[in-house]
Amino acid sequence: MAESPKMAIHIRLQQQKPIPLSVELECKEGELLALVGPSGSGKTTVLFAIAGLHKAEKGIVRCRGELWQESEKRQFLPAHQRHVGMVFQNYALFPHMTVLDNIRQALSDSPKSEQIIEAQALLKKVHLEGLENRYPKALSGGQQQRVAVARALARKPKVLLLDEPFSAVDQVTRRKLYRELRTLRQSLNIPMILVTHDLEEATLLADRIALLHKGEILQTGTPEFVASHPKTATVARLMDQQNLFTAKVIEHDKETQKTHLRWRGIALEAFYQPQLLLNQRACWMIQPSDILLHRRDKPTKGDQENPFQGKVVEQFESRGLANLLVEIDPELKINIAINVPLHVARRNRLAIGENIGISLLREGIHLMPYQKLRRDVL
Amino acid sequence: MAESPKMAIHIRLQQQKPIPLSVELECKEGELLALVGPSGSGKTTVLFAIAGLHKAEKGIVRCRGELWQESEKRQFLPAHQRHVGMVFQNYALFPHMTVLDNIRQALSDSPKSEQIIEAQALLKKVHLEGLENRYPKALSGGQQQRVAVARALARKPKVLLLDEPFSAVDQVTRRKLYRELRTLRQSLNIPMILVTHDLEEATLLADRIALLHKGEILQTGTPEFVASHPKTATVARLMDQQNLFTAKVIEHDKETQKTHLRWRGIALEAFYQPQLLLNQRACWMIQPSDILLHRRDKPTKGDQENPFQGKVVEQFESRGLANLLVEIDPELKINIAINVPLHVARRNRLAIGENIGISLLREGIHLMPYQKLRRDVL
Amino acid sequence: SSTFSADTPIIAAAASTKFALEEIVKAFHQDSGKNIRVSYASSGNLTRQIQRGAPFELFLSANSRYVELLAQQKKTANTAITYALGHLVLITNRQTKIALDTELKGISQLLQKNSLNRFSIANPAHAPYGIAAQEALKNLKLWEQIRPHLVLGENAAQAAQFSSSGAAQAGLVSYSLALAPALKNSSRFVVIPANLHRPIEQSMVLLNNAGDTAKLFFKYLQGEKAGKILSRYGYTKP
Amino acid sequence: MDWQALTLSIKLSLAALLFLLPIGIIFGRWLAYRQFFGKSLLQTLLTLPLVLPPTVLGYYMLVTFSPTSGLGAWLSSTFDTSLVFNFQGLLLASIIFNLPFAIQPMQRAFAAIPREIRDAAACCGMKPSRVFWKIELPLAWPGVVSAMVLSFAHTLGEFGIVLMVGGNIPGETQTIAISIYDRVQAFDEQSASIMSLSLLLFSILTISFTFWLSMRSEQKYG
Amino acid sequence: MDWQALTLSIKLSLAALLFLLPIGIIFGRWLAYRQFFGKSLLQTLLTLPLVLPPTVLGYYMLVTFSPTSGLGAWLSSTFDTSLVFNFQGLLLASIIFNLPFAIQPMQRAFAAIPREIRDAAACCGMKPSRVFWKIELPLAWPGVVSAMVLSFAHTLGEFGIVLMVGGNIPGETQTIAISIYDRVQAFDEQSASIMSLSLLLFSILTISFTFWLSMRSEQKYG
Ligand SMILES: Nc1ncnc2c1ncn2[C@@H]1O[C@H](COP(=O)(O)OP(=O)(O)OP(=O)(O)O)[C@@H](O)[C@H]1O
Ligand SMILES: Nc1ncnc2c1ncn2[C@@H]1O[C@H](COP(=O)(O)OP(=O)(O)OP(=O)(O)O)[C@@H](O)[C@H]1O
Ligand SMILES: [Mg+2]
Ligand SMILES: [Mg+2]
Repeated sequence: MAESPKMAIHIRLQQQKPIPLSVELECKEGELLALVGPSGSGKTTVLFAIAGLHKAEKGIVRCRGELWQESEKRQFLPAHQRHVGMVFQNYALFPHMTVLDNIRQALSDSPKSEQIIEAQALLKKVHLEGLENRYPKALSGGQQQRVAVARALARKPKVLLLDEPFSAVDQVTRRKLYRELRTLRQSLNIPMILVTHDLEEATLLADRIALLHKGEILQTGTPEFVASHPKTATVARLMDQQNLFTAKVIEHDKETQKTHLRWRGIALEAFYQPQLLLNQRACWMIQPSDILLHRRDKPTKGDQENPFQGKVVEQFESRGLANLLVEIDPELKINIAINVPLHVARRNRLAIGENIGISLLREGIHLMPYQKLRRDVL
Repeated sequence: MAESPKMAIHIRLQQQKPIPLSVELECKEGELLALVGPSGSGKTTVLFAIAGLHKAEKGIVRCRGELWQESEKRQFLPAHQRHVGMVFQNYALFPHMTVLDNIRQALSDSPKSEQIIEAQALLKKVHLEGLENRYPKALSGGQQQRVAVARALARKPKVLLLDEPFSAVDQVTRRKLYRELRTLRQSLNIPMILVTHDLEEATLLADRIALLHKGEILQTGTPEFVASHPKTATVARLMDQQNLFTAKVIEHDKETQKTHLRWRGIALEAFYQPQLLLNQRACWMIQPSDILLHRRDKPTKGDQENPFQGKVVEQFESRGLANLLVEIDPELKINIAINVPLHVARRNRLAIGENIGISLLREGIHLMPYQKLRRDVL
Repeated sequence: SSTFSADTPIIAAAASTKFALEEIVKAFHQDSGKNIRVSYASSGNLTRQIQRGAPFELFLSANSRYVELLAQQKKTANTAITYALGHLVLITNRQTKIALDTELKGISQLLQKNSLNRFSIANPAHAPYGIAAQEALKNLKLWEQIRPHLVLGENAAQAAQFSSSGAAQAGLVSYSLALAPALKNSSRFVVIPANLHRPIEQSMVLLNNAGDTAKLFFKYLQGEKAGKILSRYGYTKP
Repeated sequence: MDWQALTLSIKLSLAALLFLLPIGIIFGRWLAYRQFFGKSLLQTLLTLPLVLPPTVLGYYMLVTFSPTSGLGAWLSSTFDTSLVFNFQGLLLASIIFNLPFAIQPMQRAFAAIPREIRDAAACCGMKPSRVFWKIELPLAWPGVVSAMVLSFAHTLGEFGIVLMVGGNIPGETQTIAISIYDRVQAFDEQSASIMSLSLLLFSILTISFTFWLSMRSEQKYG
Repeated sequence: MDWQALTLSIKLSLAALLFLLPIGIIFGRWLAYRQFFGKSLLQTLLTLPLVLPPTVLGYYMLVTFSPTSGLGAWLSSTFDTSLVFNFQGLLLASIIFNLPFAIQPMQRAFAAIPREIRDAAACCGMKPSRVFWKIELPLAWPGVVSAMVLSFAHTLGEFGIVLMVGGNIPGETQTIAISIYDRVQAFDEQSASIMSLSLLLFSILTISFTFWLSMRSEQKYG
């Protein structure tokens, strides 16, 4: 991939020690890139390399035309000259300074008189008015984290690096912070890289996500696209897709725009995906939202697509949704996860043990190259 | 509230310093109580008081018949005699010990030979096999957090206190840990108190939640009940309810089991809630899942209940749901949040700017005593 | 201690007598087969230690005053004896260009020319050779002039270190020190006439717990052999 | 080379360490974790052994512990021991004048251990004694080593107080420092240099090995 | 009471602090953050001034800096100064024998600052010098104070090396420690006690005030 000059930040890292890393990332002005991946995949390490806190064996880091690192030229701009705003995973507040002074440290370019005003405006942004004169040890975890966010913003950065910046903040406050972040994006117009383990957060905030796994970027794209069209089953698993199975490709029918599968003896129809070889095994997945619940009273159009009968074996509610696990083959113990709005669940009197009909919408069945699936995938 | 002897753990705390606290909590054997509340509400402080790391001015802490604290009798059992398993919000691993030794410290009651086996079994439970001999500084944030969880479990505790134990763990691993926690609950049969800011996590894991705000418990109950039937508008707001408004109570009709409201000049029907005074103002809320989207092709039964026409002003997808903000009165800028499965949204071609019809289901309209609402409630 | 048998007495001796005494102790061992351990320190320190019950059996002081003090406090077993007299020398580093003479004329010339920088003596507040040096300087009418130039050693040895190292241009120290091999090579000196100061009496006295060996050594020190050794180290007979 | 004196010095230094280690750790830890009125004053009192010239301190010790004093007489009649002119006396003196170097760095080392780490240890069910051995002491160890090295070196080199309290008795209380001092006073510069060099060499070997060990364990997890 | 000597001692102690503070901080910080081959050895070398008896160390300094030595002659011809028998000499001696107490605790104090705090400071755009002044130094301050107190007390009390290098010249190089020593030697125990008590009192006042100040600022955020 040749680096395009329009990219506000471009990173290429290669190393073997202390952990293997092979990463290439780009982020445009005003773009928010979410770096997601399992715990220990190297997200923090990548951010550190961008900020200049970690020096990768081989690497190029370019930001808005400046060369921050180029290992071949032995160039390495130290962290304090890089103009990054960084929120550390463990906050890293200065323990001997009040909240206000913590923030003012990042404002040292402004004249003294403005520092306090700016710092207080930032504190307001992260909803911490009134805590100006507290020391970090007298703050709760979430309050500390928000001070860290305010401090990173105070830097007036050329790139904003956020390492799980909202992990300790409660949901209501978090929603407010999301809104602040969105406003900020428009006013700042800088590249932002957000590390998060919350795929919903990524979907909500990011233009693109990059999925990191064992030090390698597996896929980048819009959150919705990566979730619905993972390149591989590994990506699907890491994107927390629960309905992930293997099947055999039987036929590609160009006319009807369908690909036919055989899945544990059952015929399945997917949308036309001719890139997969005939008579070979493949992995396939479907998002719970692409599964239709048959209404008991009146069948709808979608009900004909890949219909299954099954029994609800698990059910829990969250956020107005009923999450169901439907056992469609008691012998093979094949379970499919679906979710429906609570009022629908109520109206259909869904409960554990009930028999229901579902349809796997053709458009939702996404095929991927074959790989062995771990047993523990739900 | 008289403490019942069946309760495995019973806590009553009263203090003014360093922060005001007025808390009464109970938790049964095998019960998982989620302590939720905004950042800085005192959740960690309450856990510390239970663990014996914080001594409240006045307080009683009883656990399985043992008196751990009774301030009037000047009784205070030190932390190491309390048999609590505690996951600290910032992990608090022993930096000079390997992962294995960190866990073994909590296993010191077992004979040496068994310690390693047990510790390794625990590491497997938290999906950290192979990291036995690492020192904490060579672990990522999420890995450290899982070591902390394993260490807390190793204690064979009489009560498990988890302070945001999964906040740094990615979603896929987290889901696995949820499953482990559920298995554990059955095998351990001890009271567990989980601090979390993730209401979904609380819903998923907890039997009951207790909502803490500024050091006071506002409401306890099952997660679903507290979310759908908050006692006050404050509780509703803290439970992240977005559709929260005020209206005037016009009529209680026992016969039809309806309560009639006037909301900004519009008539609303709610289910019968006669405890609210007639002709007085009240707060009301509705969960997004209790709002029906009118289908363009064929109207359904619910469509007659509190129908509104509006325009989609915001839309984002997450987890197979389309989250919409519908402006039903452009002049008053009244927005209502709803969410529908993605496939429904697609089929109805929902998009920003589209006009749609919605119905607020009568059963979902929950009334609460009047209080002034903050402007920033969405 | 393994190297010394139980009847090895410890005697206390002024540090300035170390050169001579080491040889006398060796000779005593050859003649009598008996061992002696010596604790060297300044006479004043030793006096204080004896006052506080130090296990010394014999005390060789560089000054008769301390011995008298101990006698008054009934710490002594017999009457003190002056076994030798010490002498002062004017000493300077070989590289320092100073005329040495018994009347310190060279020094006073330097004083007049204002080119004397530092002159070292032992501290006259407590060190015996310091007291003698002060008397000599007073008798030579140099005291007031030289005072601003004095550097004071804790004892005569330190005063000698000051001048022999060249840090001070010259100094008045004990004759016995000046005879030490190391000093002979690096320094020049002249002996100051004994009439310029009160005699520097090397006194000794047996202490209350003195045993046979100590008593024998007390006698030995007054003998001819010891006298010869003492005179070789710059002491004269009283 | 005065091997006897060197052996004695090493013996003395090690013996002093043996006492200073627990004293420093106990006091240091106590000062680190307890807040009380007059704490600054107490800390100050513990630095005072440095303020007086060693010989003078030694003199006052001599006055206090000599058999002619009340305390000394009581000691000698009760325990049949004396704290002057023997090894015990030297040891006591060495302990006293090293207190400031032992306690202060250890106090700082214990104070640097985060509160939450100790809390976590308590929640693991570790008794205070176990917390001390397994958590606090290992984490404070670099500071403890630093304090011990300073004390060790200082004991090797100190001679004023040792001379006064010990009485410079060959084989009993004559340390290598006194021996070197004596040689220098006697203008026996060759012996003095040989002894000084041997002492320095010995110190370099032992101390740098100690530092190296402590650094290695620190790097593993620091 | 020998006011002149006391004033001189205080002047000397403060002057020594003035030099030891930057030296200790620079070296201590450097040793704390840099890893290199031979670090243990270097640390050891820095403790060696403790190992030799002060008088002997003083003697070697005297020999090195006396005008008849090469270095001394060069100093006197080039800078028209000498480092024996004057205040500069005392100062140099005090600095040398205090190095171990100054550097080691400061090194430990700097080493105790978590890496991430310094990283965060760099990400705030603070230049290394600013990080030092605003972050590292304030966080290391309790350790620095501890080191300074030890050095201060030690300078007040030291007399062996000071006597040797300074030559006990009243008003110029006669410190209070030497003055007390002389009084004791002269059997003038009353004066010695009065001076000792004054010195102790002075030390208690200044040192405990220092500790109190440092403790107060620590409690605010510790
Ligand atoms: N010094 C080290 N030696 C060996 N491995 C290390 C070292 N430091 C970190 N690691 C490993 O490097 C990997 C990446 O760490 P990193 O902190 O970048 O992960 P992360 O993606 O941020 O994870 P998390 O989401 O849990 O914070 C982890 O598996 C960790 O165990
Ligand atoms: N020493 C102190 N002095 C004053 N206030 C303090 C002190 N320690 C904590 N607080 C305050 O006490 C409140 C409760 O803190 P606590 O850590 O219990 O909150 P929490 O509910 O756990 O929050 P979070 O979810 O952010 O972790 C916070 O508002 C905090 O600012
Ligand atoms: Mg991380
Ligand atoms: Mg908390």
